[in-house]
Amino acid sequence: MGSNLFFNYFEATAVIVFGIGFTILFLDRNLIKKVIGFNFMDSAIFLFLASNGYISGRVSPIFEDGVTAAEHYINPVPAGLVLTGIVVSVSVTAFLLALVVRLYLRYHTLEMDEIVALSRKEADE
Amino acid sequence: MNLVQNFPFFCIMLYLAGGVTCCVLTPKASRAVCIGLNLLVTALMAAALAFTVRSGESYVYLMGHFPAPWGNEIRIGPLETLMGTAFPLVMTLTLLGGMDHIFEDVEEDKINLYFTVVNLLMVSMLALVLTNDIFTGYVFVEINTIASCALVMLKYKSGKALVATTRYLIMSLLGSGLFLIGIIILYNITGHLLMEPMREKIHELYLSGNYAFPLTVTVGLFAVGLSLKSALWPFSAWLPDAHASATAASSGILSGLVIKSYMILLLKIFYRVLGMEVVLSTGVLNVLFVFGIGAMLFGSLHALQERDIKRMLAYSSVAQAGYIFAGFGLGTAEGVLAGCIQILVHAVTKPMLFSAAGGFMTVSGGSRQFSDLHGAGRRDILSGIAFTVGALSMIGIPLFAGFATKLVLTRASLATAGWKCVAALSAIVLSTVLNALYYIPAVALLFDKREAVHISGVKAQPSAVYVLSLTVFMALNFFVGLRSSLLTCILEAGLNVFS
Amino acid sequence: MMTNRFLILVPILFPLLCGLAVAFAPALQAGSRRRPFVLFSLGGTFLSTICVLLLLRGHSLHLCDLAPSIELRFAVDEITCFFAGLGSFMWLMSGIFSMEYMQHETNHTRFYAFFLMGEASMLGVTLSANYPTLYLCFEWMTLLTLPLVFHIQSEESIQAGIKYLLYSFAGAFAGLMGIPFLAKYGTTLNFVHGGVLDPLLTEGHEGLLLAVAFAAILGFGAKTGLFPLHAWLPAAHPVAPAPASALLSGVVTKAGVIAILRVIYYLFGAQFLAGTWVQTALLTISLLTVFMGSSMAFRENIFKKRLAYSTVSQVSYILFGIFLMNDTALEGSLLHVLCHSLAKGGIFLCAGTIIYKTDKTDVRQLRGIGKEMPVVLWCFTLCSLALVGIPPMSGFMSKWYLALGSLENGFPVISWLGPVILLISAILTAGYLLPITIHGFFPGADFDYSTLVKKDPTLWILVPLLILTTLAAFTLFPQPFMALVENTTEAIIGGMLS
Amino acid sequence: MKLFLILPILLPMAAGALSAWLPLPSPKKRDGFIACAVILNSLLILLLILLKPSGILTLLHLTDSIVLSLRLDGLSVVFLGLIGFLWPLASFYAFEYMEHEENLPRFFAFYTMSYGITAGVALSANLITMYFFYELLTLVTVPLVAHEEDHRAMRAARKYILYSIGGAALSFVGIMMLYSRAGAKDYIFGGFAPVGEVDSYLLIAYLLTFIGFGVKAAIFPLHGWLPSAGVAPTPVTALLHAVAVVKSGVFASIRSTWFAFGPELLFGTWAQHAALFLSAFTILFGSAMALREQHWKRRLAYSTVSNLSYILFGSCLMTSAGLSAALSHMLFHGIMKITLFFCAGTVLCKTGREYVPQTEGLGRKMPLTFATYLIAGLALTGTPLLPGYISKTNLLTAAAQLNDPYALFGIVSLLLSALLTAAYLLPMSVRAYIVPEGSSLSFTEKDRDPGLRMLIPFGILILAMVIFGVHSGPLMDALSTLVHG
Repeated sequence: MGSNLFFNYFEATAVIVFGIGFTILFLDRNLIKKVIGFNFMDSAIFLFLASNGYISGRVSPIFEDGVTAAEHYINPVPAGLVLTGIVVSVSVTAFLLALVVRLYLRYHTLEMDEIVALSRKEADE
Repeated sequence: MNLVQNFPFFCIMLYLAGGVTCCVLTPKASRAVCIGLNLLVTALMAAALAFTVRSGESYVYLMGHFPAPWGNEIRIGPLETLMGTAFPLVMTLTLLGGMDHIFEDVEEDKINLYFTVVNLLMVSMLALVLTNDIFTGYVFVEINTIASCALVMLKYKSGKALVATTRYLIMSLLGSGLFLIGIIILYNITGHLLMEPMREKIHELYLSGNYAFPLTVTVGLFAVGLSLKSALWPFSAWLPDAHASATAASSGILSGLVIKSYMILLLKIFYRVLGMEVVLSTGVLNVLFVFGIGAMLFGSLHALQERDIKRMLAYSSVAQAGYIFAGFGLGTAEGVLAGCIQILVHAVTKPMLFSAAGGFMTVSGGSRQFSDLHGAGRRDILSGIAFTVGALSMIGIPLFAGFATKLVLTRASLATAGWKCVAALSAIVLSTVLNALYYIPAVALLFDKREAVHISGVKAQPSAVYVLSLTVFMALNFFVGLRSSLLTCILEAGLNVFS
Repeated sequence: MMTNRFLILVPILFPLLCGLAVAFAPALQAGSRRRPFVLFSLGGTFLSTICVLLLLRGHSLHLCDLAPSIELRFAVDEITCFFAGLGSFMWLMSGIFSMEYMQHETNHTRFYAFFLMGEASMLGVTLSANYPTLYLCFEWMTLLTLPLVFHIQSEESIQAGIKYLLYSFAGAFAGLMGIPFLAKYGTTLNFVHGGVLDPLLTEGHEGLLLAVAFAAILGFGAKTGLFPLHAWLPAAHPVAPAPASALLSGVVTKAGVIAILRVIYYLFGAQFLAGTWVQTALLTISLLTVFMGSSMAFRENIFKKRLAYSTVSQVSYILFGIFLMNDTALEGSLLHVLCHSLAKGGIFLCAGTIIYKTDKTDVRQLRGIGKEMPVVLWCFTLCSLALVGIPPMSGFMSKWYLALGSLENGFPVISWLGPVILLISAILTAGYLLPITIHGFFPGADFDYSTLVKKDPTLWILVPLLILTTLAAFTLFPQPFMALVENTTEAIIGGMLS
Repeated sequence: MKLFLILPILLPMAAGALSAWLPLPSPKKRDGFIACAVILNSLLILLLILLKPSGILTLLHLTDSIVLSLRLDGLSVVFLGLIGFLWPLASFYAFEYMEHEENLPRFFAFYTMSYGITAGVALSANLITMYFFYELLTLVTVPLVAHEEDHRAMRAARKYILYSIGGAALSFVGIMMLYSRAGAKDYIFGGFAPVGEVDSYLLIAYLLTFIGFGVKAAIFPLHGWLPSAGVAPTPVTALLHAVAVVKSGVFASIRSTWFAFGPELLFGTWAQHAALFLSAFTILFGSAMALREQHWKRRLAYSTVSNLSYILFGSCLMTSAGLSAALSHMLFHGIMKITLFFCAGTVLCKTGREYVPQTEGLGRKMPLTFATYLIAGLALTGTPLLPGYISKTNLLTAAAQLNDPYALFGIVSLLLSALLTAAYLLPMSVRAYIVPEGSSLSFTEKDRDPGLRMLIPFGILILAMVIFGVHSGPLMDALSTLVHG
């Protein structure tokens, strides 16, 4: 089980970083930390994805000196996927930060528990 | 390749175009565009449905003529087109039902953004139902998340909506994160993103036995990720706040349609990508089944204690989601059929209940507490009747839509032997009683003579649109209740050719 | 021939219609017109019963079907002759007595209406020829005699009435237990000489049928004050007005006896029950009741309660004879039926007169009553002698036959224990009846005769008393009665246990 | 011809709905409208019974095999006849009784609609249709139970919902279990379940349906709702809880025993023993509780609990004699119990007296009412010449046929319960008429006999009782022919 950890260390680091990001997003009470956690998670996934496409001994898929044979370059598809992934995670982070700003303007705190308590008190009046 | 076959593709493109144009139009114009678009898509998808039902098999539709594995595909079968027709139809009716509330709750200059978000939501839902490529599925899952969070947030000056949206967004992101890493691991193993080739690869791996552990992990990731997004019971903490604090139309859309699209995606992954025998071997279905039964009971128990009508309906959505997952969890074809029928039944009933609740709020001074809603059914008689019809269908009284699910789910659970059958039957009996215990007193309270003192005498003047939407909803409800045999055979045909 | 078969119904319908007339006809509300009408109807019933018994003996009438399996059937057979005549005669006597007695009572209409209808139901019991009809008349007898019990409308009498109702219903429902099982294991529900059980069907089910027979007999025993269901009798009889309590003790208890006779000899059959645990159990219970009744009476000081307890023990004499199931014992018990009806009727009427005239209900207050009402107390004494069993009076003859029957039977213990208990209870009877006479006639030295006032009652009371007392001594000229008793016994049990 | 079958269902439903929304000027007009609708429907039912149209009228295909359809066969004639005969009487009674109550349009609307739905239960041709009408009956009768809308009524209504919906859900599961094994067939006399070897799957299904329908027939553990539903106005308790609702529970149970599962499958099995024991125990339990209960209407409600189990016991004997006895008791009990409830209701509505001790001496002031009560009490106790005796003897004879220990227990409990019935009905009548001399009883001038509109139903009911008591031959023959299909 542990033996093949040594040569696919990309995937291993990716999963570990994913775990860290996931727990921060899930458990941390501070909103900004949650956003940071989310970005941890996404970047880990993109690392995992990008490392999928790498074939050792080949160059990045940018045409150089007219060589068009596919064997010369690494597999470009995962890289394409990473691009879409990054687009998605950037837009979500923007949305999340917008929400955090609106909450801060209203409740002047970033702690999720306080915000929930304040909103409930506000609803009672 | 006659013309009808590319209608689904047209619909997706139409919605995208609609979404873009709406954000520059005036509120009235964007409303007209959105409603018109939805009706048009319903018609197109109905034509596609007629075609696929007549031909009886599902065809693959290449987008941009790039062959696999580069190009992108969508796959259209009877089940997908049926869902495709139902979703826009219900969307139109919910929007019409909640139109007055939209124009009240959302700020003046933001209304056209509301309709933009609605169009984006429809794009993502249609894509999720139709897509044959798993990564495209992920992209549209994300679009769906953002759009639905925006729907909840667009409530004028309501702190609670903001908090609910944040919590909803965070939980959804967790779900989609798990879903994404699941896709990546699968891509890592099989090297494909289109569903059919992945299927052969996984089948070989399953037979050869290697990569067994990663396969189980991926199945677990998909199941947890998507059930988290579709508010299955242990992960449903975010649903009541989100659905209750949104405007009437949004909560109808959210609980009626949005959580359903994720379930269909999960079903597609189980059927088309992993294949049923792999899923059964990992035993994840039993976990889903237990969570489904838990949802049916605890959802209703929470609803029993609620004193706020919209939160009660939200908890009832959690319970009804439990029916669907219990259906899927049975593991047999008939169980999945029961789940699909419940998807349609709940899509038809819950938005009607939320619009009626909206109607009650207008005649009760905007309050959602039951103590103020005494006699609201009397003051706004149409919503009263609609609410009663919805409540009876939720309980599962014959002639109403809910009975169809109860019938098929009981038959499905009887087919499975052992503890699953006993658990399912007792859960059905218990949840029927629990539903009756909180819906019928609610109806009785709504028709109660003694009204709260400061509200009595306010007679409702519902707008023509509202009356139209509720009547069509009720007619749809009775149609599903009476002609459920028609729906069942379409869904059966769809499921046969689904994988 | 068709018409006279319907004549069987006359003894039932005639008093019923008269009772309804008394209750509803406006003309009869006035006392002056009601008394002759009642006398006329009682006399008419007695005569019609005697004619029917003589003319239509052996005929039967299938009146109608309440339901496919339940039919109403009436017939005149040996038991009807014996009991119907006695019953209607006793009803006539106490009717005459009540003319005078009812002066100091109120709402006479209700009393006489139910008085007459009660007689109709009693005659119905005697005339019934199958199990459902017997049950019908039995149940309606309870309902129609109930108003007689709580006539004086005191709280105690109402409770006694309700107790009487519930005990009788309990007994009747236990009796009803027999119908379904006989419908299954018997050939028919009609009374057939020697029993209706079909030997083939009852092959493996003796235990069940014995239990059912035992329950039925105990059920019908409720009316006769047999041990388990006897508690209502000492409560109900004293509160009733004298004519009613005379009938309740004298005749209504005999209806219970008729039912038990039918169940044993005409439904389950004597051979089926003889020698089984049912017979031993019933014998022990009847002996227990005999002894318990007379000991309770011995201790009781209220005059009518004492007489009620005495009824409980005397009727169990009769049941003891029936349960022995041989001809001499049966002859003895039928004799005792005659003796007890007449004597106990007479005693209750005397007691009624004493209470009517002097309002003294406690036995100890009756010192010197003999001086005030000599004739009444003489009748009381003679009837008591009959009950105790002193030779010239009828009691002796019946107890003699009972003792003989018991010894003949050869049961291990009961055959000798029976006569011993009968003897002890006879002594106890003397113990609670004769002191009244002694204190009545010899009040003792310190009694001041000056306060004495002659209180002799009018003829209305004296005539029935005298008739009953003379009849109670029928063993002086036994021939007609003994002939009647012998051929009744022969008809019931003849050729069965020989 | 078959089309007529739908009429007795639609007519009262339409009439009920219309009467609530039609702007009828005066209550008198509305009473007239309801009265003629109900009488018309009863005549229609009479016509249907006489013509006996054969054939099945399918209303709707729920799924390919499950169909909602109507049919008139022997058993439905009995039940239809009962409700057809009693509903007009109850409606007349309700007109007088409900005079001083409020929101009457709603009351009479639901009251008449339940007439149609009960006819639906009677006419249904298979288990699912009956289940459908069965659920609707619960929904229509909930507003009647909660009529007074005070705290007590609402609690009783909630209890009623809980029990009925729970019971219906249980029986639904049972039905589906049967359908999964025997296919969704219509009723056939003798049942359509595959007989073969005794398999416990079908027996469990039968027990589920028996307990499910038993809830409405107030079987022992699930009878709680019936006494507490006594808070409803008397026409409701009289008609629904003495005749329509509970009888539909019993009717459904007979249907499922005799026309779906079939006696051959169930005879001698542990399912039959369980059913016999449950019903026999309820017979005893109901009467015992009735004896203990001091509130008049709750006492009658407990008596209904016990008498319903007479019918269930008869039908569970699984012999044709047992079934005809059960049907005869169903009819006779309907008539007897509705009279008792009417008397209780009249006293309550006229004098406001609810408790049994308060009725002492009232017989003098309301002679006719209490005379009717006495006769109905005697009938229920089973005194001969009245119908109670006939059905009780039939039940006993049928039970004696099978030498089965549970049947024996049933016989003993039947007799004991008869005694208890005497104990809780007859002393009341005695104490109503006979009052001890010195007791001080206060009577207002209101305590007097009710108006003619109540006395006519009394008269008709007593007449029916006496006729059935004395001459029930033809009826019993008709029942036994019905029993054989």
